Amino acid sequence: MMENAWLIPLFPLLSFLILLLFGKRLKEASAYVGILLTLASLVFSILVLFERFSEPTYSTKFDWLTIGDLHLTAGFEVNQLNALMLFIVSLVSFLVHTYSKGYMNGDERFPVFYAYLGLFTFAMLGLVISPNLLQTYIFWELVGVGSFLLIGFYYYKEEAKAAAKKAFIMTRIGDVGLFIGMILLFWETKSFEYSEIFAAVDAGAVSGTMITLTAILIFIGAVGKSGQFPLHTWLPDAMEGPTPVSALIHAATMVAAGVYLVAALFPLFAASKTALLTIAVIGAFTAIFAASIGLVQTDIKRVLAYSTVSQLGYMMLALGSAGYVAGVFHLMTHAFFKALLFLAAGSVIHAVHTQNIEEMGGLWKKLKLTGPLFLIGTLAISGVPGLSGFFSKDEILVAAWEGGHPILFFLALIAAFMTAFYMFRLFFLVFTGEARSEQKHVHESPNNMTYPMILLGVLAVIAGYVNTPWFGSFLGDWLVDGNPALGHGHVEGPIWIMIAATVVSLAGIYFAYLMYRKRSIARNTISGTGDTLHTILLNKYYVDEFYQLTVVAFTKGLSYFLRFIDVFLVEGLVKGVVGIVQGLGRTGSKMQTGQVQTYGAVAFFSLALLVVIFALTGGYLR
Amino acid sequence: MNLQSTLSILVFSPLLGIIVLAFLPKQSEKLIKVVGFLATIPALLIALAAYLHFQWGKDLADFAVSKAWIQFRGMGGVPEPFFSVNYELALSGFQLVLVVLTAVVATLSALAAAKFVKKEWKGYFMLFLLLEIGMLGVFTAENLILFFIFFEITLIPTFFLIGKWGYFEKEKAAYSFLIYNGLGSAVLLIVIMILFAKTGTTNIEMLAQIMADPSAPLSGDLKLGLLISLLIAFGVKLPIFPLHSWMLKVHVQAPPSVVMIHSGILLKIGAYGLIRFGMGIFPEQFKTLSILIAILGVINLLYGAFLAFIQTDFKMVLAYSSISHMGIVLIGLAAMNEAGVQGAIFQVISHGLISALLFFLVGVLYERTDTSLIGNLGGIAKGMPIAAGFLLAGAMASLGLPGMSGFVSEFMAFLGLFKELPWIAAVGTIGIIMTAAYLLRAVLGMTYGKSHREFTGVLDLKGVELIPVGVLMLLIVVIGVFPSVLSSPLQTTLETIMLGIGG
Amino acid sequence: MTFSGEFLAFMGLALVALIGGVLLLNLTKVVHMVVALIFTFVAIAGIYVLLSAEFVASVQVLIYSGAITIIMLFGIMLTKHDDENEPKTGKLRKLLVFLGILGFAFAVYIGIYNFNVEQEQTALHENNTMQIGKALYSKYIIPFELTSVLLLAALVGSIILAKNEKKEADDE
Amino acid sequence: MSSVPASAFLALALILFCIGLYGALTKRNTVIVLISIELMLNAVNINLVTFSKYGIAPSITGQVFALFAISVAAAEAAVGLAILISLYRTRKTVNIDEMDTMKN
Repeated sequence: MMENAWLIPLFPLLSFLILLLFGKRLKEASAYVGILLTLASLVFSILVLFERFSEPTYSTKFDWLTIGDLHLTAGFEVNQLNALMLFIVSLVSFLVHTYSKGYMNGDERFPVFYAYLGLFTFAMLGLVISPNLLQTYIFWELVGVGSFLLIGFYYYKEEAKAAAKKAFIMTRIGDVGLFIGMILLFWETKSFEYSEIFAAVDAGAVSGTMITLTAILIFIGAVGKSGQFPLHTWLPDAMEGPTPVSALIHAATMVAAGVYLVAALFPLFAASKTALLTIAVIGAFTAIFAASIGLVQTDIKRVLAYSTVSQLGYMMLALGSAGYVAGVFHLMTHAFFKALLFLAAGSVIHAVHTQNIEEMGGLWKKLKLTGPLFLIGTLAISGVPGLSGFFSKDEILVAAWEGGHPILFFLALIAAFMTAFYMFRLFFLVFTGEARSEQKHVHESPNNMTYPMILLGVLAVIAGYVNTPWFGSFLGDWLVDGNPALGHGHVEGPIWIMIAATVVSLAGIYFAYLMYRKRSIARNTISGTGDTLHTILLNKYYVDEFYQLTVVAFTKGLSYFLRFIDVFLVEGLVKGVVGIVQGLGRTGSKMQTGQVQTYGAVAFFSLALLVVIFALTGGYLR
Repeated sequence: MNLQSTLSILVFSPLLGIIVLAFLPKQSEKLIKVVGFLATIPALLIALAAYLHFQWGKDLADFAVSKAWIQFRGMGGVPEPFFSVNYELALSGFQLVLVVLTAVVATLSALAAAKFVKKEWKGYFMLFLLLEIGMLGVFTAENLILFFIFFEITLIPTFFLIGKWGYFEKEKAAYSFLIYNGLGSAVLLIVIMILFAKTGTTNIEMLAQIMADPSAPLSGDLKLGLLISLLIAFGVKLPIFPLHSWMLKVHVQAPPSVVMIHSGILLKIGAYGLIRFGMGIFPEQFKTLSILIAILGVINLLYGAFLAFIQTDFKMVLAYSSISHMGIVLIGLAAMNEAGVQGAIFQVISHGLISALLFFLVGVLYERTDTSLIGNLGGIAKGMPIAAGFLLAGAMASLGLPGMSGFVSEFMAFLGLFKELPWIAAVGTIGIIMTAAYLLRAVLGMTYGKSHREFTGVLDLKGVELIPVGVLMLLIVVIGVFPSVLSSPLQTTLETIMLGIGG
Repeated sequence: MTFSGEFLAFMGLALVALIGGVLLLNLTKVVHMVVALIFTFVAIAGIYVLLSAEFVASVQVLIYSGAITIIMLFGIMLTKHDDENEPKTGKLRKLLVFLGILGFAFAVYIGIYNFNVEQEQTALHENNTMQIGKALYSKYIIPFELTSVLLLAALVGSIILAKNEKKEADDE
Repeated sequence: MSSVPASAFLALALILFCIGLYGALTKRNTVIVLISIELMLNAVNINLVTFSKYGIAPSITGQVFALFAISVAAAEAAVGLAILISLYRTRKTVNIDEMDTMKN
């Protein structure tokens, strides 16, 4: 089965092509094309995953591009991480395909939506089976385009347009880091192949500085894609896209690609302490930074978006603390519960036609299915014991503690508290209390929207049990099997960490309960010291404005300056040339008196001059 | 099988069209268009056949032809008794891909011309076919003087095509085209003549051999001077900052079908010349200048990108984008290694296809909406989704999206330069970001967002118009996904160049 | 260099020719100029005789001294020549031309200064006219015929040019 | 045998040619310009005839060519005068510097 793994990405590509060419004629039927082909991918992925449990890594390659003596190859590889990612991506993608059939129903560009989904899924699946950096980069960019197209799906909305543009450019900034890192690494190791790069790093063929440099450059790519500080601002804006897209791309798959990249190149990062520390610091900072913004946002999807950024920071923190398993594990569980949360949020939006949580409330009774599912997701992300998020988060905290930087550990703990708090703030505001605005025709979503949510809900609960301190760490052992560079499968941390995590998350929930349900604490207690803090948080620390004032303004300024040069200097040069030519022409035309004699005289004089020169020099020019 | 006459037939096949057109009455619009289009087909077929010939593993040297043409007695101090200029055409892998590109773009441009040209079709197509002869000749000539003759043949028809069938300021654009290129080719002529006088031959390969010989009658300084002259001559064509301003005017004022040719192929003559003559004949001196060329390349790349960022006219954006993309060619050349040079060549081909596509689309847009100002357009994705889709796809190709040709070239050029001059290359990568920024700003500004005015009567691409965009897009994607279709013919050329460099 | 008869003859003829030429340049009346030129032409005919080209010499006398000079005189008489004074402008041009001619003459003189080929015995003076006739009617028959065509064309052309004007005048 | 060197004839021809040239380029009267041209042609004829006697390969050809030149000169003089007269009829002048139709 594994030798046919290359087919997995091709199904969605086929879907993309079919829908692109015949979408107009297929109309509503295009959904089935997309769903069926993604299902095929899913089935293949499951088969591959199960086969990978028992068999060793499979990889193959062929020459893609020849440059003199250099042969760049393309191919695919099914190792543990890839197989797991294949499964996650194709599963979420399949569910989102199904969900969208209901959510996007009636949109006039329905087939286009499915085509884009197909393109994105293709790129994402291609990304996770790439055996080399170049191929990774190729799909990395394609994923970006898929995301760009889907964010800008409502192309007629100015916000969507701006968000799409922002997403593309911000991630591209990161991509350039990856690009440079990749090329530098290539010239150091003479190969793009992961295996050869690791071998070279292992053999000490690459200098320490170079490892750190390339690792950090590649990490910049991951920062861009995974919305880490300081390139995080595009991700919340990306919520302008349709909600299923947010679930697929901006929660479960693409943004996790950054984490995946770091995980896939983990042996490289592991070779540099500096790089690891950088990742950990950025991750921890992003986690708490984004969580704090998430505390005050009022748009349901934006809260989830900041939560995503924060959780991705968690994963980075785990990887940076050498907790390879913890990072990947959290990546998996997060994919499930965050996708669930987004789909549920989509369901809510579908019902009430607003995204502002201040206008919601009391939906628990009206949305009998969405409510509990959302609660499951909220509990999972908050790290309540028993659900998947608890185990993975615990793993990360352990890794952070073992990583030897207590500050990072405490930051993570605070972020966990905030996560629990803002998630339950969201839950209480949306589902409990009284409706704060008039809501007509609130109804539960159709089946093809709820079934995917139910499945994800189940996974959000049970997915954690594949790797727990209680029932064995199957996933972790499997992931690091045969690859000592990745660290231990499971690290037994002190028990108090688990207790602390639980206490922190429960505390967060309790605070939220007091503040938003019982209202026994005034909502401005925390920010009671003044509105300043609240304003800062609401404006996301003014990062966007900061960029606008510095980077964008600088670029524009430079552009105008260059245009000044273009207009005055270069055009001046042109004018000068033109002036000289014209001057010559004028002089020439003055000599055109129309008198044959003058012409003759001039011609003769010149001839005589030439003859004299020749006579003096002795003939042919030497 | 004797293939010697193939190239001559290839180059001069459009002549048949010119002759037929000469006998057609001026008014029979349809017939003229059909003949004009059909006249480009033989060259296309022969070019494709030559490509297949190569892919079937046969030798391209079969095509080489050499006939004695002009000979005269040598004068003072030259070893050879005779100065000879031969009629020499040949086809290396590099030339082959350029010839195919030329034939394809020319055919598509003829198709576009049938759409965009509104008057005096007869004159247009005759000049156009003459231009095609020139372009094909430039890429197949194996002799500098023959090259120069064909080079001049491309100038004159272009001048008239711009000056007569262009937009409002067409005369101005045509004159600045002529003056700049005239000066450039004058410099080129001087270089050729000095080479000729010093060595007695203008055969490119023989010149390369003579230059490689340390006992050659040229001093290193003279060679350096000649190379700098070549850099100026082809720099005008490419164009290299600050010799670019003529090209902006041409891109804005010329009719779309001419811009397709101009941006797609004529600019590439500059790159071709630099690679073939600059690097092929003066490899050592090129190495001396490589840092300068790299810096020029980065300047081109960034300068074009930053200026494209604030343009209000989409044509101007594309024009500056061409400057920016030609910077990548320079970057690749400056690397002086296989990856870089191959990247430069890829960029030549890739940009030829992409800019032909984009300018065709701009032409369509302009025809439908009477404007190409980004501010006036907006939201056209609603009225013309297919055109908008292709526009977006073209922009993606242009900004170097993997899976399309632009990425492969950009990647290889940077791959090459990072090996040699990593710091300059690192500065250059800012260009990658800027390219994305300005292209998205322009394309999204036109296709996305709210429409500023109602383009209700605006029709989407349809019928014949789909052929050029479809074919170009297909080629772009094929090269992007299977770059070996392009890289395999180039390997021999690369080996030769690398041998010259000694790397 | 001996003062042989031939040399003396050459010197005399050359002197006459040059004086004629200089007078052509310096005389003020047009008719005088033409008359000065007749001397030159005749002197040149003498030079031809010295160069053993009797037939050419006779043709020279007939055509130049006779026909062309007469035509010129007719031309002068048929047109008005009221301003015989020197032109006021064109000093610069005169200087330029003078310098050019000096340079040219100098350059050519360098060329002919040492020109001296082995003088061979030639039989040009024996039956000169017959030799020319033979050459004209055998070797140069086509140029000869072409010349006749040219003369005819010139004849017709001059007539038409001179006549055309009258017609137009009539039309007016 | 001959006591007069070839270069003497050539020098004479050169001087006459220069005189003719000077006249042709500076004189204002068209008739004189025409005459000066005749003088130049004559100078050339002297050269031709000289070389027919003193050339590297002396032969009658030089003289034949001189004859051709004379006949062409005659034709030229005739046509030139015809043009001159027709011009004079329209312009009422023979001054060469007033004939500048080439300017426009």
